[in-house]
Amino acid sequence: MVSQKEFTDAAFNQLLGEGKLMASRCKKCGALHLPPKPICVNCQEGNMEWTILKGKGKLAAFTTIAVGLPRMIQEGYGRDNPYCSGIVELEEGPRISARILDVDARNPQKLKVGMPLVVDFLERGEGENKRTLLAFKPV
Amino acid sequence: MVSQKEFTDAAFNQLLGEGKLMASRCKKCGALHLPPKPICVNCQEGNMEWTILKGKGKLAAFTTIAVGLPRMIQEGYGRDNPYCSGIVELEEGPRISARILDVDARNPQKLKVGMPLVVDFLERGEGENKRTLLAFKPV
Amino acid sequence: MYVKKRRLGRGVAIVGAGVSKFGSFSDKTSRDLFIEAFNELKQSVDRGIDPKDIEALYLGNHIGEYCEGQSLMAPIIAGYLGMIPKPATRVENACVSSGVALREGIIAIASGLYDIVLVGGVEKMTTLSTEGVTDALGSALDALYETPAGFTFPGIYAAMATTYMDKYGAKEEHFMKVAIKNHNNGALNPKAQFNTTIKDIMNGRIAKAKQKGQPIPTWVDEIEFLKDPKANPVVAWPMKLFDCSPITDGASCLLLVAEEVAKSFTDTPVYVIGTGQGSDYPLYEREDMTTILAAKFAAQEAYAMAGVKPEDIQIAEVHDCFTIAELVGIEDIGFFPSGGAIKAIEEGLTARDGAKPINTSGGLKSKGHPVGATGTAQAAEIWLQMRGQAGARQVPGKDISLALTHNVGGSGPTCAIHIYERR
Amino acid sequence: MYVKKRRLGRGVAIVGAGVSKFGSFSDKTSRDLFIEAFNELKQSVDRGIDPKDIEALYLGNHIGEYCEGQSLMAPIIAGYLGMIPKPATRVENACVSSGVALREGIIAIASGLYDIVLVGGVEKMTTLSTEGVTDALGSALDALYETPAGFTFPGIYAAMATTYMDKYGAKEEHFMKVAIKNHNNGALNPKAQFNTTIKDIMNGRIAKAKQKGQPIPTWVDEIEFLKDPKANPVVAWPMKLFDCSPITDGASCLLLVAEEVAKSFTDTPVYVIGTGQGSDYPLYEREDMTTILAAKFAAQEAYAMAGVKPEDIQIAEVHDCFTIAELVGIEDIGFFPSGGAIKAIEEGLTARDGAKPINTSGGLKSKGHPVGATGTAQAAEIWLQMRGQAGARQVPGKDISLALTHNVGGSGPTCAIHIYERR
Ligand SMILES: [Zn+2]
Ligand SMILES: [Zn+2]
Repeated sequence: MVSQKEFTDAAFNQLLGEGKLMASRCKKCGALHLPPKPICVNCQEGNMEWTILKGKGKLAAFTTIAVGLPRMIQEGYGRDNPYCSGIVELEEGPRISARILDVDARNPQKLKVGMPLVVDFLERGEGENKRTLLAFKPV
Repeated sequence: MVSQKEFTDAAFNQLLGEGKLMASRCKKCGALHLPPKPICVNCQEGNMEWTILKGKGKLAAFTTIAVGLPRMIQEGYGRDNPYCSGIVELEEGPRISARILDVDARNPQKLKVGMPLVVDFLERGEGENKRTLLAFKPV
Repeated sequence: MYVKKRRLGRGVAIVGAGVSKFGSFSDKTSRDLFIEAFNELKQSVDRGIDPKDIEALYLGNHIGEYCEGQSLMAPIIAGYLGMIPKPATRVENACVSSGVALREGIIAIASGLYDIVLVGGVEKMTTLSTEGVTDALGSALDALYETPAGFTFPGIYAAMATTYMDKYGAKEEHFMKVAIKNHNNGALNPKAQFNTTIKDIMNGRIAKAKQKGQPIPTWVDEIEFLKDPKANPVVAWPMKLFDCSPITDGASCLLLVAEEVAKSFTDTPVYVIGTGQGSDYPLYEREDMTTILAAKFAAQEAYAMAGVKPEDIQIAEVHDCFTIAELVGIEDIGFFPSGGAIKAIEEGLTARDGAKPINTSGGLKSKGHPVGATGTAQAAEIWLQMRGQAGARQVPGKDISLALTHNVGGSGPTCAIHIYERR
Repeated sequence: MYVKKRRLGRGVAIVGAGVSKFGSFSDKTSRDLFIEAFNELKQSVDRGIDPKDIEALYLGNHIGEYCEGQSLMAPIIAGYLGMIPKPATRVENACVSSGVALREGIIAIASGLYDIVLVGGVEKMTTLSTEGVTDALGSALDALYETPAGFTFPGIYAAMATTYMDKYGAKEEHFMKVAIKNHNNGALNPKAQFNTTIKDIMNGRIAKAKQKGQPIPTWVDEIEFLKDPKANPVVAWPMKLFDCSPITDGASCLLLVAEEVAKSFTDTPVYVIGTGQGSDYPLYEREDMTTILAAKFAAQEAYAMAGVKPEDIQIAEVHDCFTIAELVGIEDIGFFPSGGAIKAIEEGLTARDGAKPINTSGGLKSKGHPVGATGTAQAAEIWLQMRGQAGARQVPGKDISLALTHNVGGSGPTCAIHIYERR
C-alpha cells in the first residue's frame, strides 16, 4: 500500500526498487516534492500523499566525470572511461539528480541541455546491500 | 640534529622511531611539553628546545579494553583478549597516553595506579606505514 | 580560576521543544528524525509558530560523516523544514554539539541579529556496527596521542574512573548505582531507548531462562546482576555494558526567542538566564584527572551570569555518557564537593525524589545518547519539568523554577552549561 | 525576496590576521598549520596581543574526520594556543566553515559576551589521495540524492556550468580566462600554492620538452595550452584540471575585537560592517541553477546591514573553488547582471588593474583551497589590501576603503558574505 508509507528516503528507495518513481504531493497546495518530503516546503502543511511520476523529462544539467567517486571507480569508470551524471527536469515539474545512461560520455559536447529522457532503474549490489539507483536515458 | 627539528608530531614520532622519548622545553619558563608544543602553554613564548626524558614513570590512570579500536582488533585483541591503555606520569612531570604492555589485562583489579613503569617502543606496520608507538611496561 | 562576569545584550527564552523517539530505527535518516522532533516542537508552542518566521538554524551533529557520509547537514535539514534561504550552521563539538548550538542560538539572539532561532541536534548512529561507532566516536579523542595508545571513548572515561577510584575510594558499585537510578527514571520516559528498569531487565532474563529451561540465574538484586560478567560484560574496565550509554538514533530541538517577544508564544516560557562554555586538554594533560576543567569553568560562567548558586538549582540533567561521568559532573557543577558524589549516590540524593534530582529523563544511559542531539534533548527535559509536563517522571513535591543542564563533549575537552528559570 | 534590515548590538573590527603557507606539507598536521597562521597573526597586531586575553575561538574545519580521523578539533587547537579553559567551537559548513566561524565571532562580540575573539580555519587535505579527497568533499553534497547519481564536487559545479553555458552562451574559454587571471594574481602571492602564472607553467612545459628532446608543444598562448587535453585533462566536463582549485594544506585566522577597543590594538583596524548568511537547496531543487540563492540572500543582508551597494565595493575575494563559481559569484553579489560575468571576464574588468578586481590573492584556484581555512584566508587578503600591505599584488591606484568576501559551502547550500570598511 504505497499511500500508507511514510515520506522517507527508505520508502522512496523501496518504491524505486519496485520500478516506481514517486513524489509526495501536498494535499493543501498541490506542490510536488521530489525526493519526497513529509512537510510541504511551500505551505508548511504536513498532509501529503504519494503520487507516481510518468518518468519522462529532459536533461536540465549534466557533466561527464573522469575523476569519479570511489563507488563509481569500483564500477569500472575512470579517467579513460568517464560516466555521465545529470539533473533531469520531469514533465510534472520537479527536478532530480540521476545517472544518465546510454550516452557517449567521452564526447560531452554532443549532449544537450533540453534533450528528452526517460526513466530507468539501475540495480547495484547484492543481498542486503542491493539497491536500485535512479537513472535516465535518451528517449 | 634533534635540536633543529620543528616541534611537531612528525618530529616526535621520528624520535620515537629512534628510541627517544622527547619533550619540548620552554627556554623562558622551563615548562616541559609532552607531546611537544611549539608555543609554551605556560608563558606563550615560542622559544623551545628539545629535551630527552628518562622514560621512567608511574601509572596514573588505566583501562583494559574489550571493545577496541579497529586497529587493535586487527592486532588480535577483542572481547576475550583485552588490551591495556594507560596514562603514564613521567619522573620529569608530564603525563602521556601509551599502550601498557606485559600486564594481565584480563585481571584489571591487579593493576594499580602508582605502579612503576619504564618506556618501551612498539613497532607497527611495514614500509611507508611503519610507525613506532609509545608503550610502557612494568619495571 | 578568574571568571569574568559576562552579560548578554538581550535575554532569551525557550518557547517550544521537541524530541524524537530515541532508539534504533533502520528506515529513518537524520532528516526523518529531525522532522519528527520538529513536528513535536511545533505542537509544543502554545500560541503556534509559522516555520517561515524562524530566522536561523543552529544544528548539532557529531559523526554524520561516518554514519551517513554527510557533512554540511544544516542547510539540508533547513531545506526540509522550509527555512530556505535562512542561515543554517552546523556546530560540531562531539557530544556537546547541540549544547553549543543552543549557546550559539542564545548568543545570536542576544546580538540583536535575530528574534527567533531554531536550535537542535541529530545523530543517526545505528547505520554503523559497534566497531564502526567505536571508531567514529574515537575521533573525538586526541587522534595523534590518545588513539595510537589504543584508547576508545569508553576507555578514556574508564581511565578517568580508575583515578577517581584511586583518589576517592569509589567502588564499581557506585557506578552501578548511577545506572540503576537513571534506568529507574528512563522507565518513566516513553521516548527513552531503554524504557525499563534494570530490575525489570534482570527479572526478564530470569523469566526467559525459566521459559527456555536454562539454568536459572541466582541474582538477588540489581547489583548482583550487574556484577555478573555474563549479564554485564566489561567494555573498558571498570566501565561495563551497563555503565555505557547506548548507540542511539534521535533528534531534538528548541525554539528560542528574544525575551521581549516570549509571551507572544506562550504564557510559560522557560528563560535561559545563564550560559557557560569551557575547554580543557585531553585527559593525559590535565592537572587533575578526576575533574573536568571545561565543566568547572562553564559552570562558574553560567552561575555568574545567572546570579545564582549551585544550592539554588533544583534539578539538573547531567552528561552521563558513562556512569563515572555523572559522578564527576555533579561535582564539577558544584552540587557536591570533590569525591562527594560517592556519598550522594549512596544516599540517594540524586534520585528523582532526592534532594538534587539528576537526570529525570533517564539520562544518556537509559534515554539514549544520539550524541549530536543530546544537549538540546537535556534542555527539552528541563522544559517539560519546569512546565509540569513531564508526566509520570515529573519530579514530585517541587515547583521547579531553577534548573541546569551539563553537556560534555568527548572526554571533557569541551563543555556547555545552561541555567534555566521559570518566572 | 524580502530581506530584513538587521543590526548588530555592537560593531566589530579585525585587528590582526595570519595565514600559513598554502601547499602540500607531509610533515605538518592541522595543529602545526594553525600555529603557523597564529604566529603570523600575533606579529600582525600592531600593538601586540597576549593570547591569554583571547576569550573564545571559532574554528572552521570541514573534513578533519576523513583527513586526520579528528573531530572535536577546536579545543585541541585552543590547547596548543594556551587558551584553556576558554570556549572553543568548531563550525562545519563545508567550504564556508571559516566564513561562518567569522560570522559567529562577530555575532558573539555583538552579543556583549566577549570583546576579543579568535576566528579561523584549517584543513589538512594531502593525507588523502585524490580519490580520498573526492570522497571526503563529496560528503558536502546531498548524500541521499546527489552522490548516488555519481556526482562529485567538481561534477556538481560542472553541471551548473552546463546550464550557465546553455542559458547565457558562455564558452569553455570564459572559464579558462578566470583561471588565467587568478594565476596572474597568485604569481604575486608568496603564500600561494601555485605561485606562478599559467603562461609560466606553459613555458616551463615547453622548456622541459626541449630539454628532454621530446616533441615540442605548439601552444601559441595560454588558451591553446588549456584547450590541450594532455595539458589540461577533463575532471568533470566542462571543468578541467585548471578549472579546479587544488588539494591544499593550510590555515588562517583573524583577531576580532569590539569596535570600541579596536584602536588600542592598531591605528588601522578593518571594520566588519556587514555580515550575511544564507542557505539553499541542493542544485537539483533550485528554481534557477545558474545562480545561488544562498549567496544572493547573504549579499542582500550584508549590503543592507552595511548600508552600501555593490557599486560602492572596490575589491572582492570571490569563492572560485571552480572557475564557473567565480562567474556565478560575481553576479550573485550584484557586481554584474545575470550572465554579465561573461563580458566582465572578456573585458578584463575583474583583473587586478580592472574596474572590479576579484581575487587579488590568486583566489582558491591559485592560492589553494584548504576548505575549512578559505573563508578567513579571504578576509586576511582584504585585511592586507585595505592596509596597503599586499606587496607586489597590492591593487594599483586604489585606496581601498570598502571590500567584500564571498565564501560558498558545498555546491551552494550555504554562503557567508562580509563587507569591510577602513575608516
Ligand atoms: Zn503545500
Ligand atoms: Zn614558558
